Amino acid sequence: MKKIIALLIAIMMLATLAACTKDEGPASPSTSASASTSPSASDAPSASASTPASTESSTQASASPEGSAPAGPTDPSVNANSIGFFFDDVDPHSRRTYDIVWAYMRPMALFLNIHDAMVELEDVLNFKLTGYCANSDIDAMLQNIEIFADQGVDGYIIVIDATANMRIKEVLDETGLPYIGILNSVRDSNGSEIVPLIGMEGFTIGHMMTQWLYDNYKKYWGDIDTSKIGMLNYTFSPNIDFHERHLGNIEKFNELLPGNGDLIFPADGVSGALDEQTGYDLASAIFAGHPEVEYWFVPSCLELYAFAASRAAETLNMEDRVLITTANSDVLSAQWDNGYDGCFVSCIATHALQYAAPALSGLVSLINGTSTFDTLWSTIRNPRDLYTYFEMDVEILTIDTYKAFFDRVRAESGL
Amino acid sequence: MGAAERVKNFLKSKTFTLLCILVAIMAFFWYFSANHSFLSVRNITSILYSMVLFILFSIGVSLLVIFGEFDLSPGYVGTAAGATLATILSGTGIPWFLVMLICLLLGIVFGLINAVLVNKFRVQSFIATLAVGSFLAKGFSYIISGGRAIAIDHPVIDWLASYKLWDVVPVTVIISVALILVYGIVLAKTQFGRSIYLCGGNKEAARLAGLDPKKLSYLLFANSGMLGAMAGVLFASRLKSGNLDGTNSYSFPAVTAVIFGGISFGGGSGNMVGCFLGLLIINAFNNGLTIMRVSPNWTGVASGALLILALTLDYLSNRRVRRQIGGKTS
Amino acid sequence: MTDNDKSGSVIKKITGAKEFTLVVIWAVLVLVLWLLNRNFLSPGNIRSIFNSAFVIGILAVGLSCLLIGGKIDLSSGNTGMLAGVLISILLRDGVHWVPAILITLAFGAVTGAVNAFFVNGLKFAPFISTLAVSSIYGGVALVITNSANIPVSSQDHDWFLALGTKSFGVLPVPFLIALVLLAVYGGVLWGTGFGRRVYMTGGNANAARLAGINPVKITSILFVNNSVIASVAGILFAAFMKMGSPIAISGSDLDGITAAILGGVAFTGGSGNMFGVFIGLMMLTSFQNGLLMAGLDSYYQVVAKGLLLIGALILDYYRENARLRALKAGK
Amino acid sequence: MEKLLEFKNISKAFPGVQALDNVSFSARGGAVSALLGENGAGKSTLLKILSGDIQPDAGSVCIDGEDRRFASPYQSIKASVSVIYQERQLLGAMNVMENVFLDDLHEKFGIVNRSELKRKTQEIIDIFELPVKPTDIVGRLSVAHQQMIEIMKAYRRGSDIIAFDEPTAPLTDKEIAILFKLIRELKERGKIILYVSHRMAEIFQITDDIIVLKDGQLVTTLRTSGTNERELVKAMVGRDIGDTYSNLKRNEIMGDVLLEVKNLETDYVHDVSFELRRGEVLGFAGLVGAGRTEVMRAVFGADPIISGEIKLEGKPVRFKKPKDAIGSGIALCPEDRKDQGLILGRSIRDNVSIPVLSKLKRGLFMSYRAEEALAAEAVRKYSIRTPSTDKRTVELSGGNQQKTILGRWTSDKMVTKVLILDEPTKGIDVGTKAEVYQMIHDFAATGIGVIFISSELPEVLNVSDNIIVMQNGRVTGRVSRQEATEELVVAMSMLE
Repeated sequence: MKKIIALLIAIMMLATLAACTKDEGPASPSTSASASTSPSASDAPSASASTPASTESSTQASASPEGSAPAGPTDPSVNANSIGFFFDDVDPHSRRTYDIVWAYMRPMALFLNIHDAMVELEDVLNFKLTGYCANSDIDAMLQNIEIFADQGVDGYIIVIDATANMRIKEVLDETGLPYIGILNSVRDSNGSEIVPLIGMEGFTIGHMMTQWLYDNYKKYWGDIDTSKIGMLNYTFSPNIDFHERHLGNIEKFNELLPGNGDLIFPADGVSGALDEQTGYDLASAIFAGHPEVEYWFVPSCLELYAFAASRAAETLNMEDRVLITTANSDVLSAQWDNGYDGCFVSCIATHALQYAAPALSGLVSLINGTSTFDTLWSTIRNPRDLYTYFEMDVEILTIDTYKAFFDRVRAESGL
Repeated sequence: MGAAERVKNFLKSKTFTLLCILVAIMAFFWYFSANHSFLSVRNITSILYSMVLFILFSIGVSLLVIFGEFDLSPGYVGTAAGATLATILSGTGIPWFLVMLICLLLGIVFGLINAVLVNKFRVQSFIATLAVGSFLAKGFSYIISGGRAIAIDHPVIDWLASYKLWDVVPVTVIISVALILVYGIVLAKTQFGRSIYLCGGNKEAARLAGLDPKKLSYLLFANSGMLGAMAGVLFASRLKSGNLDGTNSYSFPAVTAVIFGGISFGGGSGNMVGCFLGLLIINAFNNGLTIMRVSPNWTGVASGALLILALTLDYLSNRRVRRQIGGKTS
Repeated sequence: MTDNDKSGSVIKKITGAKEFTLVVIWAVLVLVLWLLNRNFLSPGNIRSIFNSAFVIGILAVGLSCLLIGGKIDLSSGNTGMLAGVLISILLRDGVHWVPAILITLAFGAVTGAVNAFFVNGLKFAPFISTLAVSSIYGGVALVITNSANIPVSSQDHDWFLALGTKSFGVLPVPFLIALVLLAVYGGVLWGTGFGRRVYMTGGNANAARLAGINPVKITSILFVNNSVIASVAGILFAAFMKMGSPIAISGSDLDGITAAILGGVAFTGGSGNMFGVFIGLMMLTSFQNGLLMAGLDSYYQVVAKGLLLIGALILDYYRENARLRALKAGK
Repeated sequence: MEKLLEFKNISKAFPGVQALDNVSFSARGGAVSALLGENGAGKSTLLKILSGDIQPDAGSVCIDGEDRRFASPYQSIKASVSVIYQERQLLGAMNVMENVFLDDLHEKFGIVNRSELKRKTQEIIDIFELPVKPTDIVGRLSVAHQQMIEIMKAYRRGSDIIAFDEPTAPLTDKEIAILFKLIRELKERGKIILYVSHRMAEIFQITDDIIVLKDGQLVTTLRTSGTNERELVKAMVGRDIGDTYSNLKRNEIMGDVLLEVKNLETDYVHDVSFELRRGEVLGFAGLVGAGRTEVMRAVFGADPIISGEIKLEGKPVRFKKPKDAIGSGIALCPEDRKDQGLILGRSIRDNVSIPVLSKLKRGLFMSYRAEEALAAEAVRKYSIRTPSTDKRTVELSGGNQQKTILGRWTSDKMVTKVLILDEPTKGIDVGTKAEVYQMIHDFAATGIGVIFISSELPEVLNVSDNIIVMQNGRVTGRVSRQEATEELVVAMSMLE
């Protein structure tokens, strides 16, 4: 009897394996010859919950960009040589469908949202997207970059992990295919950006977060003795990108509140993991451990830690003495939609489309040869950089400004 | 034994079933992959290339499982060795081969800590190696590198990582395949290998018959640590940096390969050929998933399913043995 | 026995007990950490220690029963995580919180049954087959949530969220539930026939068979029980964090095992009790919290936690060794 | 109504040996029946059948005339039968009352009634007069107290049939007196009591009738009052020595002293001294648990030595581990073949070649041909019944397993000076036993010193040149083959 059950298990295993090859997930229908059966039961419920903001408020795709924001790189479509972009009246469907790979290191909400945003743009720019996650195994990523090249993909949009960026760039160059970096900058020894990249400089994020807290604390706390303001400064030191935000916070904090140097408390998640439990343990221990700090700035480098810190403040009923902000708006926007209005007051808004739209348009123009690494976005290039670091124009959102921002970005992306 | 008898044995043997699975997977992915590129030369080499690190981990773990013990620490030890390589190479002027030696010694030290916990303090090898790996080795890699991934740029290290013989077959593939061949032969043919099987079967009987299980245990744990460190060094030299996630996640697939290779948990059975085939199956499968553009969320489910399949095969082949010994091994 | 003899023996009974040494070690630890930072024992910090402890504590309850029965389950972390994700999805799709909890607990029971079948039915090695289940659940969670967190809205689920966020003075509700589970299971293991049979199964399997106990039945129940309790941990964490997340508490089962071993649960089965596990839990969480508060460099915290677990394992060896030496001396 | 236990035509065979051959006897209630016989006479097999551990090949067990077949120990317990084995089945981590009331914890709605349990256990403790409390952890008690707790378990069940297997071995005199008082009390209550023991004094002190077994067959049933020690020993051992030993070609040439052991002291044995000459067969007689195995394990380096001196060929030696002893030419065939002798999962070839692996190499690798030759030679020499040397030892009979081990220690590549055989003929058919005896003397003839441990008296007396008798870890007598009589040796091994 057990023998039968064992065979059943083996068959069931093969069935799941076959199922997961059939189920392409968010990627477009597989080019395989076999007719793809109905998506397996495990297909995620249709409405991907990650960006409710974008689905609810999708206004009609406005052709002309309202120039509400001041001219300059804030509006992704207003760009001197945005060749091959939505508005250069070249019909993308006149050419073959490009095969583009979106590769990233860890299954994080931001990367998945970028994936969904790109899928929405698939028919706008006529390309097929494949998502690849290396599950923090860089060696596997190097392998698969080559494998995809062999498979005849046309280009990569890739998060180049900071810990091995030189090697990854080398492998990308070997494939000879065009690629655009997201989030992590790749700089040579004298600090010049050597990969066309869309993202936010770690240090600028740090400066921006702490500056915002400094400019807005009066709205929440009124006129208080600034010598009592301390800072809980999260980091996950093995990740250079998070760590640069942590250092940026410290630089700006010392600049704005020179006397409070000894009220800065680092909270390194390396002793735990990139999850809420570690965030909570760090925050609750440091909040409870240092009552001498009456008011807390918490410019968090990671949104999960930021939300955990807000829970810690709630449980220690210190909400009225803590102000939290972070980079990326996925967690907070979702919580705002669900009625959250605590001391986690603001976040640097990054709608996935702000990454997806310029990255795709840039890559498409690179693939069809209308632009090269050198000419792409040359007008907004920092003189010391080899290629353009497309510094995303970001805003800090609060509970009452975030909806409007998301609608505007969707409109500009031609959706 | 006549040739017919030998063939009949081969058909019933575990290796044959593994070959069938391998062929099934190859055919499945060949058929479904775009323009049948699954079996292209480049793809085969990239499968072998991705196996290099797993081979090193699996050799160490297989010897221990045949010996009747277990090791979950090699992945973490690899990361520690990579971080040490990066730190020492960039900081001090120590020549590269000495640095390599230090990293391998580091692996041996972690292996010996495992051995002391298992032999002297009777700690079960699974929990001991998990504690040494996921805490001590991980903590060590952070401390030695100060939490930063230090870059490596050293001509010899680069050559080791990227040099391709007749610019098709990477030198690391040759090293790893050579290693698994050597260990396979040592295991199957030499006195050292035979005593691993014997102790795996019954340690007390082996001790009373003139073998020395205690010494062997220290040796095998140290060997597993050394191979883990070697893999870590290779990993770091490939990435040209002492990455701190490193090979932490490599212990799991190595265990799956060991079980696939027919190395059963009671100790005393299984061989390197099975282990190599197991690795081939896992890596071909993962490679196939990538080529089929399967969404990344499914890799976790797939690797877990593969391990269950391996355990089921192990169960089916063990049922026959277990009935004979009167349920002794259960 | 005369009176003073009686009181003398009671004191001797307490001091002789294994748990007494645990309490002393814990007290010393708390004292040292208090000296490092006076606010260690402030009410706020105590509540935050409890909030950091309830997930590990609940997981440790299920895991200790299994360890005492002679088995192990490495899938409880991811089972809990998936339970948290499941309940958040159910709530988001409008299911009332009581049936949602019941469905999630049923999911836990099914997981336990699958584990029991693999270990008892097909004779897989427990830690490997549960490791496989854990990896599968990790993948499934990513597929279901597409790696995004699923918030639980506070407008229409305030009852459910109260479960995670309310607290009575210094005792948060989730930790209270952990204490209740520790007490209930402590009572079951100590006082009921089933509990004693769990010890017998773990301690000496053929002596148990002689007493007509069916080890397969007992361990299967323990596996189902462990996965259900893991789901409770997941549900409470989702309530506490007001969202389900595909990476939450997946590493907490190793901490649960560490707490159990610190509390004197033998890895070889057959000994240990829930009071010891409670002390082990408090030791582990106050150790982590105290080190954080004292500002120890986080890299050394990773090593410190490792030394704590290895120290507990070595302590377990000497405790077991002392028992055997006493036995031999008595010959 | 008087209880009656009948064994009718019970037969049971194990691979290679007929443990019980058509044994029939009955035991009535209100009486203590002793089961007497040498080791291997079939006493423990009978008890295992009564307890349901094993099932008989033929015949049946009848209680009060009703034929009962026990598929498992639990069923026999439920049929009010309690068998107390020598190896105790206790739960070390749990306390006394839980061990005594193992399968009946007085649960009300699942809750254990601890006060009730404590009260009842205390009652039994008082009857047994044990200085122990119901809540003491059993693991921390002395072996004597643990044995009493094992007996308390049977007493508490109030089983109608209680069988004791060598119960007094670990007990002190005070505890033995208490035990006998209890047995008499059980007798008055009409229980059937089976009592297995080697201690003549006890048999005459407590039992009513005696059933004597030999080689799996019933010899006679006697009334205790109607017989005496001498008659019993004769019945027990007196058998036609017949030709088993007469045509044994003995080795007569004795060399110089090969192995000398002076005042050996270990955890289990005290002040043991003996000498072994080249070509001598030195027998070790005594009861199970007399410490003979422990002496040899100490000499062999398997167990640590507290003090004492060992000389091999005149040179003092101290072996830290068996590997060193084997290197110096000492070989040990352990008593427990399955757990300590063979690696069951491996083939005959693998098991034979273990100690001499280094000598079977061609260059770096093991030479298959050399191993095959060695194993084939052992199979031929000891006529092991097997289709090929590749057969796994788990599939061999008891006799063939023993021959495989002998083959290992006396293979051509082994340089054996001292060969220690621990119960080599245990569980082997009579035919093969004769072969083993001849082999022993063939080894001796080659100049090897053989130490021959056996609990079967006729074997030791007739095969050995000299005999050393041990009891409770001490040497209680030395006698040469000529002077030795079974009565003398039995006396030395049993009586204080």
